[in-house]
This record gives sequence, structure tokens and C-alpha cells, in this order.
Amino acid sequence: MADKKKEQAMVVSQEQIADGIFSMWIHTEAAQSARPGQFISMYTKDATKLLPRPISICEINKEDSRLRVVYRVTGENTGTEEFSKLKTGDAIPIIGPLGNGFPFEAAEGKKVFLMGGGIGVPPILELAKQMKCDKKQIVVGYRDAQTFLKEEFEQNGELYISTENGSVGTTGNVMDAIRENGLEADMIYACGPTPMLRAIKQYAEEHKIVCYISLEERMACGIGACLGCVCKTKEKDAHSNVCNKRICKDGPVFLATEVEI
Amino acid sequence: MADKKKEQAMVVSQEQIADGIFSMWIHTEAAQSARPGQFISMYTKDATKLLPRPISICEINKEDSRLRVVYRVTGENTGTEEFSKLKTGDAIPIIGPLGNGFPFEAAEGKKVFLMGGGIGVPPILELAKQMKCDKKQIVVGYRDAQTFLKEEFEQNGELYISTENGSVGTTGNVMDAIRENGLEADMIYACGPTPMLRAIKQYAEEHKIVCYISLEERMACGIGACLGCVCKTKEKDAHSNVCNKRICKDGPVFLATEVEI
Amino acid sequence: MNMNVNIAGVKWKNPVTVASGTFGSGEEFSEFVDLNKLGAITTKGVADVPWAGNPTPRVAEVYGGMMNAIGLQNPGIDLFCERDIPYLQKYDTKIIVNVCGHAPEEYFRVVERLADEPIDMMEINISCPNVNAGFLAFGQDAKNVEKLTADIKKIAKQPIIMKLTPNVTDITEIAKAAEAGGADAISLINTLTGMKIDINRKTFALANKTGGVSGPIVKPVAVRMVYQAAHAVNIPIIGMGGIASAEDAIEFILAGASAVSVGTANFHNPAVTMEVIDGIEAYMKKNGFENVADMVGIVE
Amino acid sequence: MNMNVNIAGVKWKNPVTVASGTFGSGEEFSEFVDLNKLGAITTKGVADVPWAGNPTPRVAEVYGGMMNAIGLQNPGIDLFCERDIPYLQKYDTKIIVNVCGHAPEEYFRVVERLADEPIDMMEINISCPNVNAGFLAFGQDAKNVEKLTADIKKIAKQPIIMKLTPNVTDITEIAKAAEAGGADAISLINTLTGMKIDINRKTFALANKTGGVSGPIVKPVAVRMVYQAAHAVNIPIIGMGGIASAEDAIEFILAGASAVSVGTANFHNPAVTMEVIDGIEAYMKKNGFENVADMVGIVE
Ligand SMILES: Cc1cc2nc3c(=O)[nH]c(=O)nc-3n(C[C@H](O)[C@H](O)[C@H](O)COP(=O)(O)OP(=O)(O)OC[C@H]3O[C@@H](n4cnc5c(N)ncnc54)[C@H](O)[C@@H]3O)c2cc1C
Ligand SMILES: Cc1cc2nc3c(=O)[nH]c(=O)nc-3n(C[C@H](O)[C@H](O)[C@H](O)COP(=O)(O)OP(=O)(O)OC[C@H]3O[C@@H](n4cnc5c(N)ncnc54)[C@H](O)[C@@H]3O)c2cc1C
Ligand SMILES: Cc1cc2nc3c(=O)[nH]c(=O)nc-3n(C[C@H](O)[C@H](O)[C@H](O)COP(=O)(O)O)c2cc1C
Ligand SMILES: Cc1cc2nc3c(=O)[nH]c(=O)nc-3n(C[C@H](O)[C@H](O)[C@H](O)COP(=O)(O)O)c2cc1C
Ligand code: FES
Ligand code: FES
Repeated sequence: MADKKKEQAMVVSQEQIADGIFSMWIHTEAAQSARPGQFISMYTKDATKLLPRPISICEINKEDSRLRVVYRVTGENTGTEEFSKLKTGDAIPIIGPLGNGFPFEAAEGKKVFLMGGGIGVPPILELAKQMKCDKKQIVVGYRDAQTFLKEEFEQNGELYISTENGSVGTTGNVMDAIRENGLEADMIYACGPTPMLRAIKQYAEEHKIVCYISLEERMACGIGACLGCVCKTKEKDAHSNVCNKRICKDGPVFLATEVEI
Repeated sequence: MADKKKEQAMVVSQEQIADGIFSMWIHTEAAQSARPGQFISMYTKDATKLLPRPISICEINKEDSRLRVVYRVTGENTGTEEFSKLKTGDAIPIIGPLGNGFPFEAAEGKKVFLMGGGIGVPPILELAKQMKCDKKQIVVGYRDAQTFLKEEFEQNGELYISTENGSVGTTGNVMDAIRENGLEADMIYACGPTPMLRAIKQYAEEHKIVCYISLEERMACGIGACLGCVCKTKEKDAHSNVCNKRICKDGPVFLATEVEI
Repeated sequence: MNMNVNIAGVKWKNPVTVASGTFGSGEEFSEFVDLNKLGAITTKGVADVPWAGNPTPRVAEVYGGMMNAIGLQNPGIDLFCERDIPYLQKYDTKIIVNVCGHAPEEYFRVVERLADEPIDMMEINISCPNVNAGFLAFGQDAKNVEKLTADIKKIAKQPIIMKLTPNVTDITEIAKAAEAGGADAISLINTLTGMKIDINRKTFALANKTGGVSGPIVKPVAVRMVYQAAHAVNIPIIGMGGIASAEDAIEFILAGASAVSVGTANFHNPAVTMEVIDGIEAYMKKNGFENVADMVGIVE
Repeated sequence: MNMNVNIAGVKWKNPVTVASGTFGSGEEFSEFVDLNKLGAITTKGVADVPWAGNPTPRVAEVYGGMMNAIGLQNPGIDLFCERDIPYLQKYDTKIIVNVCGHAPEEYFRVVERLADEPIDMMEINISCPNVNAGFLAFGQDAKNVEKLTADIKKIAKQPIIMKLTPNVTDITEIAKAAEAGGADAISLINTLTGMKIDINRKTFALANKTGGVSGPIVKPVAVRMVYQAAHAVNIPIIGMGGIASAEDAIEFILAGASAVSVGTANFHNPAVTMEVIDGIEAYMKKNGFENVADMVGIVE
């Protein structure tokens, strides 16, 4: 009780891995209990920016108590821009790990799609690393040739890439990549923009396969208290007593069939 | 027209010269036109602190375009605390020089008191350096033995010190120092806390001598526009058309006889 | 050092509670805060039946604060009594249940249902600007406030705190109406109604268009209103609006608040309430106050 | 790119002016700003006779903003006409004179005196919370506002902008009253009434106890009120409250302001108005707007 806290994590290293995309390793106690698909709340030091920035865990290194996050700088004077300027040894206030994470254990013995799009790609990496399954097909979509994390993915499964401008892999989106390569699966884990998740959800329904998707919403508390970050659910939720679940606490990962997106 | 601006001055050096008292040299264009008794508006980089911190000019080095300021850190999380952490090479946004400054030319041929108390001591230094007069008697009051700027004063006039706790010079305040040393003058320039200025003003009236005092007030614009920083005047002021003068623009230095303090 | 305060006959161990809606039912924060240390826990608003709340985005960051238009999502009073009250009972702190409704009858049903529950106080939220958009809230009309307060007092068994909206011309008028209606205490401020537009997306930051502004940016208005209310009524005041440190809390107390609530700051630092409590004690020590109650309203 | 706006028949070269009281009579800022570049200059408030204003401290810094209780110090309309108007006439910008008074007759005298002066518009400040403390300002009562507007319109020769206070329950009611009285435009918001207590000195930060809050912290409330007013009236709106960048200004324009005023930000950066003007132009270029007027109120 009262054992969690906002901690000062320490930046171990930071590098830019694509236009506006940064990769940061931080030293934090949060690494000990972190699971793929969970996120951390990162706080800025700008006294005018009070809310957390939820960022997915991209890699976990328990031995050295480290987490990796990969994030996009969304604009000037943003919190993420501030993060991108942090250097080795700098402190960064965080809370985490938060959320439920991907139930990757369920994949055992299955043929799986691990799908990521845009800035939803990063959490797929640790998922791929920890997942034990029959056939690990990683299908990730990018805008262009800046296919960040590609090398890491190649080491952790069969990699299929789509790019919007066709510069690498399939031209189009991740669904196009599945079609073009004639891929099949009996389970899906996915993270990415809502239109992509919608398409995946529909695909899963058509193919009657279990599908987990990771959702995003604006957050204020990040710990389930403010009810800011809800998504609509098909059935009444036991906790909220209405058709809403909290993405930060009950998610961010949901069975595609239980949420309306 | 439109030739003045908020500029990024550069910190040349900074040192702590007494408990909570810092001395900073900055490189700035403002040095070219600065006069003793003028001040600069210093701005913090904390986006929640918007108003300027008016700080007197303590020394002017035109050749190297440098100004010295000596200031007190007033507490935790203050602007002055932020300033005290600046290092050589750091930028500091300022506007200046501002205000009228001491009319030190009027002292020629006179026996003068240059009086400073507490954090009103610093502007007296450049005044002492530039003043040409018959007898330059510097009378400065401190709380205790931390008699910052003492060496500099010794090089620029006859120095008399008072300390509240009696650790150096006369025990008591600057008026006590005058009495104890049997000093006399036919002109006074003073800067310090209001009770001290009141006593000096009364002394000047009793002795019928010309007295200039430098006042303080909370400021918002620092350039005469907001009417935040006024002091009461004896006569109606030509600009305001009421019995108010702006300390930032019409002052901070006033003839003691024209203001009510 | 005596940190106890007596709010309408209820003795809190210290003057610090949390602002409704920013602390869930308490459970969500129990991993970060020792709930036993709080003077009281104020729950999120609860209505007679479950409410689904507004569409998302429901929250947005603004310079120095945030905006919310949660729309009072809540599980309804039945599940609340079954689950949330028993949870809070495990802790040695006072329980304040925040009550909301669209209409007087809805409030009455909740107040009646709570009558025999083991809770210490009720806070009546008559000020949520996000419900019935387009209409002014109950709380912006003094006559409504007096009538609603009086009607609730008839059926309530616990002391009643009326929670006032700052979106009014004259807060003293509303505070007096609450007092005239028999309120045991008042709390203020609820959120200021605001709007944020995303100029790149050319749309509102919140699906609801407007939302309630909270956080440090509302403090000057909140302190002013607490001060004005304290000079208008003789019932205790629970002050809030932008409290993020002990210094902020003390400002409200000196202005006339008998107790304070910490809201949005919990999102920035989940353990902030503990720091506020310790900081008030440190200030008392430094300034020679024996009783926290001796500080209330001394700046006049 | 066409930055012109037409405010009640007066053509400004761009939609940016300064907020009354934050720019002196213009002269004080002339060393920092090329006054010719401003759409209009709004002067500090002027009354029929000189006013000495409030005791000091009159200004205080608060988190993300400031508070003032200047108390409308001004040199009186005679000296103003003699000195300040001729000064401003030298520049190629519109002149808006802000008018204040304790009572209707005082306003009338100023408006009459200005009738034949070479000024372009008048802004009537009915919202200063610092005068007649203890009483509500004129501007908080719709009936007063309509009557005062109508009476002023009878004698005014220049277009009249009524400047509204945000310290009201329903801004649309006041905006409609101004329109009904014949106002040619409205401007909002004036300052939010606030208070700051120095907990170490155990006293108020301002001698006047309360003061007007301004700066970035008021922006969400200001944008909301501009949006609401824009949907309530058909006269142009000059939006203000916390504008410190082009982005802020654009937010007000998208919400429904035909022009904007920059206030407190001038104290942080005297040249900010130039940056705001240039930034609006850059945004128009990037977003394909030919006329700044096409941006007004497009987020609905
Ligand atoms: C569970 C979850 C996991 C995420 N994981 C990643 C990740 O691994 N990498 C990554 O780059 N991004 C991720 N995001 C999105 C990321 O949170 C936002 O891009 C980021 O918060 C933007 O902050 P800012 O300081 O750049 O923008 P600002 O504009 O300064 O943000 C203002 C406010 O809006 C919130 N906000 C803005 N955009 C979003 C958004 N898209 N989603 C949620 N809140 C937002 C911010 O948190 C902040 O409170 C994730 C979001 C969620 C909900
Ligand atoms: C003309 C003039 C010259 C000055 N010269 C010096 C000097 O040489 N050295 C020095 O140490 N101090 C000087 N002061 C006082 C100095 O301005 C304040 O100590 C300083 O502004 C406090 O800022 P802060 O960030 O420490 O405090 P904060 O509490 O963070 O300040 C909050 C606000 O109050 C204002 N403020 C607080 N105290 C004062 C004060 N005493 N006078 C005016 N404004 C205040 C600040 O400027 C700021 O706007 C001078 C003041 C004036 C008016
Ligand atoms: C996310 C959120 C939800 C809120 N929900 C409620 C509520 O259910 N009932 C209520 O009376 N006030 C509610 N409030 C208002 C707060 O209790 C408080 O009055 C306000 O936020 C000002 O305090 P603060 O600035 O410390 O947050 C809510 C505020 C926030 C930020
Ligand atoms: C120091 C100061 C003086 C002001 N004086 C006046 C005034 O004389 N007349 C008036 O109508 N508004 C006055 N105001 C209000 C501003 O014009 C403006 O409405 C308000 O400050 C909000 O804008 P901002 O946040 O950009 O400052 C004054 C504001 C400040 C800060
Ligand atoms: S962010 Fe508060 S409940 Fe999810
Ligand atoms: S600080 Fe604005 S007039 Fe002096």
C-alpha cells in the first residue's frame, strides 16, 4: 500500500532513429514489473505542462533495470520535444508501469500476427521478443523508408513491412501487406492508429480469430481515477457500470470484440 | 524608433559574494548608454513567471560592453534564485538601461554623502566611481559582517560602514554612522529600504541640503506604460496630471523633496 | 501542533481532502497515497443511476492547467454503496460523498439512499458546467440553490456541503443562498468554464466543446471567491482551485477556508496530498501556530 | 494575403491591437514597436477628470499571469486630447480611445469631448473591477449595459466598442444587451477578479486586496466567452485575454473574434505584437487563407 510513486528515472541514452522519432533508454525501477503493451506516464519539467505523456514500453531490460521508449516529437514547444533534448544522466519523472499489457501468453502454439502502424509500432517490439508461438509474423506499417526498429524486428520474427509511399515492402497499409504476402494467422495483437485498428478488427471478425488491440486516448491521471480516457464497450463494464472502460487502467489492450472503435 | 528591444544578454561571470547575495557580470549592449542609478529588467526563463525583475546597475564597463548587477535571492522558486544558477555563457533576457539614474554631475564641487542600505547598496558603487566631487563620503549599512562590495567602495571614496549587529563599523544604521563619525555634507544620494530613505529625507530637510533618493516599487512593464509602479509626489506631476510619478520611467531617482515616502 | 479541524461537527484529523472527481473512489490512488493520512476523502460525483458521461476527448491540457468534460460518468448510487463505501470504510479517514444530478429529484434519491450509509458528509455538486449544456447549471441561480439546499436538508442525515460554481457574477449571493437554505458548509470553487481550440486541426480540443478549467491557473480567482464567501457566510468553507503545494493550501486557509481540497495536482503528482499536509505542519511550526484552526481567515 | 479587417466600418490594416492599459498611450512602447504596423492602438482608459488610482502595490505576479489594481489612474480627458491624441496621429494606425467613468455622466462627458477629435473608435470600459470596490461594476448587469450603450450611442460620433467583463454568470446576456443598446462592436475579456495572499507577510499582495487577473492563465475562459458571444450577437468582436503568440491570437479568431488585442504579453516582450502579426500571416499562408476575415469563427 502506498508503495508506488512518481519516480525520477534516469536517461541512459537517447538517439534519433528517424525524422522526429526518438529512442530513449531510461533507468527505472519500473522495469522490474513491466510487461509488453504497458506504458509509462512521462512528465515534462516545464511548469506549465502538468499532464503526463503516456508512452508505450518498447523494450524491457530487467537485468539492468532499464526500459526503452520510442516516441514521436509532435511539434514545437511540446512535452515530447522537451524529452528529445534530454541527455544521458538527466532525470525524467515517470510513473509506471501502467495499464494491462498484451496477454502474450495466450499466443502459445498459435500462428500470430503482431501488427503495428506508425507510432504504434514500438510496443510491438517487446511483445515480439517475449512471445512464444508457433509462427510469429510481424506486420508493421510506415509512412516511408524510415522503417525504424526494422533490424530489431528482423531478429524477433518474420517481418513484413508496408509503406504508404511504397518505398519499402508492400505499398499501402498493413492489411495490404497481409494480402500481398498471403499471410494467415489465428491470433492478432495490434497497436496503431484507429483506422488501422478498425480494419484489423473487421479482418479478425471475418476470419473469426482472437484479436487484441491497444487503444489511445487523452489522459489526465493515467491511473484510472479521472475517467478521462474511456472507450466505448459493447457490454456494460463491471467496474464503470456503463458501457465504458478506462484505457489507462482496464487497457490500453482490449479484445477487439469488447470495444467499439 | 523601435530601436530598443528585449535582448539576450550573456553571463560573463557570476559569484556569490555574501549569504544569498550574488554578483553577476553580463555582456550587453545596454552597457553603452547606462548611467549609475539606472536599472535593467531581468527576465526568468520559467514560463510561469512573466514579469521582469528590476535590478540596479552596480557597475558599468563600456569598453567591454558589460554591466554588473548585485542582487539578493529572495527565496525558493523565485526569479532571483533562477538567476543565481546561471553560468558563464548562459543567456539572460533583459531590457535596459531603464529609468533616469542619479544626476551625479550636480555633485561637482560638493561635499557628498553616498548612502546605501541592504540591497540598496549596489547602485552606489557605480555612482561613487563616476562622481566627481569635493568630498566623497560613502556611508553604507549592512545587517552583519557580510559587508559585500566593501573593497570596491574603499577604492572610490571615504568609506563608513554601519551594521545592525555591530560586527563592523558603527552599530546601528547609516544615520548612526553619520552621527558617530561627525560627518557633514551639502548633498546626498541614497538608495535603500524605505525607513532608511525616510530618515535620510528628514535629515536632508533639517540640514537644508539637496537629496536624491532611489525608490522601489512592484513593476509590470518597467517602461512607464502600466502605471503599476507609482509613488506619491508633493506637487501634481506634469505627465500624470495627478500627484503620482512612475518609478520605472520618471525615477527610480527622485529629489527627496518631490516625493512622499 | 493540532491539525484537527471541525467541519460542521465532523472532526477531520487534518484540513486536507481531495477534490471530487480527481481521486476516483480513493482506491485508484491507494497505491500512491496512504489514505489514512488524509483528513477526508471526497469521492467522485455519484448519481441515482449510472451515467455514461461525455464523448472523448474528455480532457485537454492547457497552459498551467487542464480542462475536463467528463460529463459526470458514474456507476450509480447502488453499486457505489455496495463497493466504494465499504472500500473507504477500511481507512481511518472521513468519507465525503459527492452527489450529482440533472434535476432535484435525482439529488433527493441519492441523498435518501445515502442516509443510512456509514459516510460522514455529503457534498452536493450543483455546479457541473458540463451537464445540460446550453442551460445554466442550478448553481448559478441563488433561488435554486436555496431551495435545493433546503429540500436536501430535509432528508439528509449527514452534514451537507454545497459545492459552488465560480461561473457567477456574485459568489457571495450564492454562498448566502446556500447558508439560508441550511447548508452545513460550502465548498468552492468548481471548475471555470473554458474552451480550447486546436488551430491546426481547426476543431475543439474537447468533444464537448467547452470544459471545466482547473489547476494552478484558477487559483487567483478561487482565493478571491473563498475570501469573499468567508466574509459573507458563517458556515465553514472548504477551499479549492489550483492547490498544488502547502503554500497554496495555506493561502486558502488564510483567506478563510477551514479546510482545503487538492484536485488537478493529484494528476501531476499522485502523492501531493501528503506533501501538502506535511507542509502545512511545517508552516505552523515556523509561524508559531498551535492550531490549524487559528490560521483560518486571519488575512482580512 | 489580405490582413485587412473591417470593424464596424473602420478598416484596420491587420486584426491586431493592444489591450487598453497595457500599452500606455502608445508613446511608451514606441521605442520597442513600430506603431505603424499595428492594426490599431487602444489607449489606456481616460476619464473626464484626472484620477490618481489606487495605492501601491498595484501589480503582482501570479503563476502564469499577473494581477493589477491600478485603479484607472489617468490624466483626464483634456490633457489626453491635447497631448496623447496628437502623438498617435503621427502614426498610420487606427486610434481607439478607451473610456472609463464611475457613473454614466462621467462617460458621457468623455464621449462628448471626444466627438470632434480625430480618433477612429471608442472602447467603453464598463468592466473595471477595481473601482467602487464592494459594488458590482456597471458591466455586470445587462439592463445597465443596454441603457449605457444606448445613451452613449446618442452622443457618440465614432463607432462604439463596449468592453465586457468576464466576471458574470452569462456573457451572452451582457453581449446581447450591448448589441441591443446599439454597440458597434464588443471587446472581451477584461480581467478576471482575483486575489493573492503573501503567506509569509500574512497580507494581500495588492493594497487593493483584489485585482484583475490577466495573462496566459485567463485564455481558456476568454476563448470560451468570445465563442459564446460570437454565437449570441451579430456585431464584430475584439477578442483578448492571455494572447502571447500568433497561435493564441488565431485561437480567438477561429472562435469568432474579428480582431484581437494583446495585453499583458507586452510586459514580457515589448515587441510581441509584431510577432503576432507576422505569425498570423504565416498561418494564413500555410493554411491557404486569402483573407484573415475568412478565418473568423470557422470553428463552430
Ligand atoms: C497508451 C498510450 C501509449 C502511447 N505510446 C506512444 C509511444 O510509444 N510513442 C509515441 O510517440 N506516442 C505514444 N502515444 C502518444 C503520446 O502519448 C502523445 O503523442 C504525446 O502524449 C504527445 O505529447 P506532446 O507533449 O508531444 O504533445 P502536446 O500537444 O504538448 O500534448 C498536450 C497534451 O495532450 C496529450 N496528447 C497529445 N497527443 C496525444 C495522443 N496522441 N494520445 C494521447 N495523449 C495525447 C499529451 O499527453 C498532453 O497531455 C501513446 C499514447 C497512449 C494513450
Ligand atoms: C528600481 C529597482 C532596483 C532594484 N535593484 C535591486 C538590486 O540591485 N538588487 C536586488 O537584489 N534587488 C533589487 N531590487 C529588488 C528586486 O527587484 C526584487 O528583489 C526582485 O524583483 C525579486 O524578484 P524574485 O524573483 O526574487 O521574487 P519573486 O517573489 O519571484 O517576485 C515576484 C514578483 O514581485 C516582484 N518583486 C518582488 N520583490 C520586489 C521588490 N522588492 N521590488 C520590486 N519588485 C519586487 C518581482 O519583480 C516579480 O515581479 C530593485 C527593485 C527596483 C524596483
Ligand atoms: C477530471 C475532473 C473531474 C471532476 N469531477 C468532479 C465531480 O465529479 N464533482 C465535482 O463536484 N467536481 C468535480 N471536479 C472539480 C474538482 O473537484 C475541483 O472543484 C476543481 O477541479 C478545482 O480544483 P483543482 O484546480 O485543484 O482541480 C472535477 C475536476 C476534474 C479536473
Ligand atoms: C496593468 C493593466 C491595466 C489595464 N487597464 C485597463 C484599462 O484602463 N481599461 C480597460 O478597459 N482594460 C484595462 N486592462 C485590461 C486589459 O485591457 C485586458 O482586457 C486584460 O488584461 C486581458 O488581456 P491580457 O490577458 O492580454 O492582458 C488592464 C490590464 C492590465 C494588465
Ligand atoms: S487517464 Fe484518468 S482514468 Fe484514464
Ligand atoms: S512598471 Fe509599468 S509604469 Fe512602471
